[in-house]
Amino acid sequence: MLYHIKVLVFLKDGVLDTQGKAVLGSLHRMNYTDLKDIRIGKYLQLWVEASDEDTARNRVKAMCSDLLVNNLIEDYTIEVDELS
Amino acid sequence: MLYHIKVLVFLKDGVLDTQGKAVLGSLHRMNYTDLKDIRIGKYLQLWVEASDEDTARNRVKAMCSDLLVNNLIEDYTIEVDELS
Amino acid sequence: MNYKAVGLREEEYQAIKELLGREPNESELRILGVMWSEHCSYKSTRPLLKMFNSEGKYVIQGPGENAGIVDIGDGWAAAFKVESHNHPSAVEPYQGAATGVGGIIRDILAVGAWPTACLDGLFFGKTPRNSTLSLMDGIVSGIGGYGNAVGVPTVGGKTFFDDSYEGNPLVNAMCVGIVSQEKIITSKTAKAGQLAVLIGSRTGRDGIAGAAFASAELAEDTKSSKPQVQIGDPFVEKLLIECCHELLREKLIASMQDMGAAGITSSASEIAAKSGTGIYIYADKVPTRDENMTPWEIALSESQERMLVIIEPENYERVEKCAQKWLLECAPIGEVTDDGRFKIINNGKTVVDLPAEMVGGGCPEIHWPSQKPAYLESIETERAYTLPQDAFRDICLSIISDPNVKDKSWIYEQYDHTVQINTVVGPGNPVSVIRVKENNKFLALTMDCAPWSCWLDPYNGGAESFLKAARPLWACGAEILGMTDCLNYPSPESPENYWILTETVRGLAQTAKDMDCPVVSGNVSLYNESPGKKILPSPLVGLVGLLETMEEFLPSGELEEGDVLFLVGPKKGFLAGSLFQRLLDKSIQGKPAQYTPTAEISFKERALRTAKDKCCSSVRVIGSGGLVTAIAKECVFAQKGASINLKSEHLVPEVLFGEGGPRAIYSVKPDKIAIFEHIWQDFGLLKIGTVQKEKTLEFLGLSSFSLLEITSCWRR
Amino acid sequence: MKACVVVFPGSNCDRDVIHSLSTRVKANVSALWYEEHKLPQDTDLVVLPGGFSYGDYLRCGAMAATAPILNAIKGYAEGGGLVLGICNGFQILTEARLLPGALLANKNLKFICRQCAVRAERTDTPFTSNLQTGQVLKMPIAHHEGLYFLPPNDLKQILANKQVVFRYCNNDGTIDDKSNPNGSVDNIAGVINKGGNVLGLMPHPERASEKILGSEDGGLIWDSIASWLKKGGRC
Ligand SMILES: Nc1ncnc2c1ncn2[C@@H]1O[C@H](COP(=O)(O)OP(=O)(O)O)[C@@H](O)[C@H]1O
Ligand SMILES: [Mg+2]
Repeated sequence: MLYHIKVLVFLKDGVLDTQGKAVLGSLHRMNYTDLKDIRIGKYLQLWVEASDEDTARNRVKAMCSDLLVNNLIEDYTIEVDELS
Repeated sequence: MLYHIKVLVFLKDGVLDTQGKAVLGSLHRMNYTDLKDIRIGKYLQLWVEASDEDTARNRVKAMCSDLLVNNLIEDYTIEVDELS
Repeated sequence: MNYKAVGLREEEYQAIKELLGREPNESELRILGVMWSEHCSYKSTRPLLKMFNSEGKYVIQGPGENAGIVDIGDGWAAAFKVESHNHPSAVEPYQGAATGVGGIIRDILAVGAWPTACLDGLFFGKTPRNSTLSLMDGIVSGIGGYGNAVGVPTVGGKTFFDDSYEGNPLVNAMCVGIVSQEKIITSKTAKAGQLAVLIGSRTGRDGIAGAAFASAELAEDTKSSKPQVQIGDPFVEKLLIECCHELLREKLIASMQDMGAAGITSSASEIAAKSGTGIYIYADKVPTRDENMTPWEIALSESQERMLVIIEPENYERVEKCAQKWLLECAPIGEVTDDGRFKIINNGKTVVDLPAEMVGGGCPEIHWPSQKPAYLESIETERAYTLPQDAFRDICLSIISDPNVKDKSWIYEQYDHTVQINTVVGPGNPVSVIRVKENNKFLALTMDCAPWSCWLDPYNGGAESFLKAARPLWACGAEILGMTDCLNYPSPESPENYWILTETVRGLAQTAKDMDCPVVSGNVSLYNESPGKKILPSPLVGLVGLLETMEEFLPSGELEEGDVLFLVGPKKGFLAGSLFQRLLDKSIQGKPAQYTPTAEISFKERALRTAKDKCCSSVRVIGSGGLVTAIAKECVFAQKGASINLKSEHLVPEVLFGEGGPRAIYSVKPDKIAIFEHIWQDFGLLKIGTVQKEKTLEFLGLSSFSLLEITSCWRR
Repeated sequence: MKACVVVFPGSNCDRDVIHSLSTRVKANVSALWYEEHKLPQDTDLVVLPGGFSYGDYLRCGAMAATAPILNAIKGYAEGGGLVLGICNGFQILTEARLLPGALLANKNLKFICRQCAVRAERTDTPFTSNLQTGQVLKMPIAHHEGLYFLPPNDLKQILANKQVVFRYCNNDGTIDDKSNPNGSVDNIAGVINKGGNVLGLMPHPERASEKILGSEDGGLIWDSIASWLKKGGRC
């Protein structure tokens, strides 16, 4: 079965978001003052072959901790769609 | 009202995802051969003050076209959560 | 709160109580715990650092300030310093290395200089394990990621591979800045009544007690013991440089400090202690990023990209306007007083009240027990080596492809080394040269270290560490102005380690002094060890030399067809600790190069004359891998062949692969041989061959290599 | 020649360009702050320098492209004024849609700083008027996002319009994969707008305008602009 898995990676609380800070400043300069805050993270889409959803999810978790996510400064959430 | 808005930015079809390709290669080398493909995009979280959800959504759309997304190479989706 | 929990020793706690005449409160204890850590107080090494001579005719400012400063003529000066970021880089390679670069650049900025060039000293494990590779990758990208964005070129460095650095990588960053002598800023010039202003980023919970962390051995599970990782923002650093220089041009700065280890506490207390004043910090006025930070967290946070600027109160509005222009936070967070106290006041309540002197300078020195290690007795003699004729080829190629010798362009091509358009000789060469636009002179820079020599023979290894960095400068024709160093060692608490530390520093200090080179700045990093593994003694030396014009510069890697190749210096080098020995034997034994002051001084004088007399096309000092490697590198860079014809008595490993001592190869123009021989007579001079058109490097009687073969071994 | 060099927060080649223009062609060069709304009168050339405007966060050049001065530059360009974007400046011009395409991360995903060779594909532009067609220039590159990309149909268009001004090449001028440092489509190193007055390029001419820096080839671009202006050229 092919699963489509979305991983949202974001900075842990308290970790300086250098990008977000600069973008917030620019948007404010462009008069988007209704924007109160912005945080910038990563959006990963994975297509994984697995026997069932749980396996797919666990494989992606392993990939996250092995490579995709730096657990010193980042956290993530996973969402799984079944495809075929 | 404060709205929490998630924007997922991803590369358009046909745009080379160099980073995704490199990560795919690394994960394959690490024996994650069940991973068929991976695409890397951006996950933006915005907190916007607005009178209602539609306004919030439209403001974020404007920010996307003014700055956050380059429509030559990127597409995006929006999701809105009401906060308070 | 127990004193042990903040890393203080019993006697230190007693000293605190005595100095204060009372028990410190919790905030005070936390602050003293950080400020009296090894990283901030140099308590183990202060007695050793006294061995360094810091005086000389070019010295404008020696150790003690943010950077050392030397005279480069015409009213201009060069400020420079090297600093370690070893522990943070072991935990989070990219950010650790990046913030290391950011920190040293702010040190240069703090003396009022414009950051002009960086160099980086990297020490990695040698076996290409995945963990080492990703660590290397992260560290190199971090250095580039930061330096490139800030716009300071990284023009050179040193990379050393040995498995003792596996898990204990070293990241030493050096920065050189240019400053007008009249405009040097010091931390001694604050006066009561002036305002302390914080400019830069907001303060968060980053790296709180990071300095204390850097003063301990890495625990098994480094990740759990680490403080919140500091994230570097090179964009803000660039704005900070521009903003501070604008304030300097407008003469608004009375005194300045960068915020490095221990943040506001160290920068504020240092200014007060050095200026002989007091300073009050109002914690509630510090712009914070995180909610509910306690006063001691604010005082100790190591959030990056912040400067403490001391100004006249009436200038505040102008300062604030300038900060706003550069998109920076700006807040008046304190005032300079005349009572000698370092106070932290939060919402009107005094939470810390200590003598300013005591915070930075009060920690008693520790005199660790010292004992000559037993291993030194058993390794004095080495086995005799004969040249294995049939293996000569393989040995040469293995040495040339050893990571210590191999091309480092995969590292330095990730660094912007041409921004600021001053890089005349960039990375890849034994010395890097930058132009000083301000006075049309040139600075020649090197960085080096001899860890294996230090391990085999600490005193002479310390000497060799200096000389490895110095000889290429002399050979290129530069006069050395001053030195900075980073002493990277394992725990000083082992008597053997402490003995080695002492002896290497003694060798280093004596040599620098003999060679007329003042030590103007430096840094110490101890506790570079993890369970079961400690680093080799690694005193990294960074040197700054002056060239009046590029006319006097003798390059490397510029062989000309028809040139005659000469070896100068002792015919034999040393095999102890050499790459040859490390390749052939599992055990490293014997005596490495023995420091001979007269020979080095003689080498220096002759080398400088050789460059001035323009009788050569190229020079290369013999380093790692010995004579064969030096010749091979010359050929690869020049893309020229050479025919080497040595007498059979010279076809021995000591001549071909020996390292250390004042030895160099010169490529002499055929019509200038007489001049050259005159300069080097009575020093040791041997004609070894000629440069040829054919793209082969042949060692007559041994073997021949095509240039292509050597190049492909050497390149990655 | 009266030139101005725009300074954005995070620009770091502004001083280099000023130094290079004023020493090589004795231009009267001033720095122009990004918050300004108009250009100085009688400006002959606007340069967007290299660097990391806004830290190169989000996308290189994206935030700078929204700066007030860009409106003035757009108007200036529409009137035929000469605009040159170098490295980050090139990225800014594409983000501002003054030039086609986008600059993506280098193929090897690493920052690359090294001497490069580029071939002049056109000599009928103000920026290349002193060059010979096919002439090879040596200039350093220093970027992390230099892979020039545009969708296939747009690529056809700019090729048909002859908008490619520089291509990465070998020292002898041949163009192949080996000489492409960053994976740019078609080895493209520099493109010009349809009007022929707005040029963007990744290599740094200001870093190759003095003998002491190892190449003077970049100076030929400054020379070209100066002589084109002297001849009273218009776009
Ligand atoms: N970490 C580094 N950063 C920048 N440049 C480096 C680094 N390591 C080595 N280099 C450069 O690579 C070149 C080769 O260094 P090295 O192997 O010590 O050989 P050499 O004996 O020729 O100096 C030198 O120019 C040095 O400046
Ligand atoms: Mg070296």
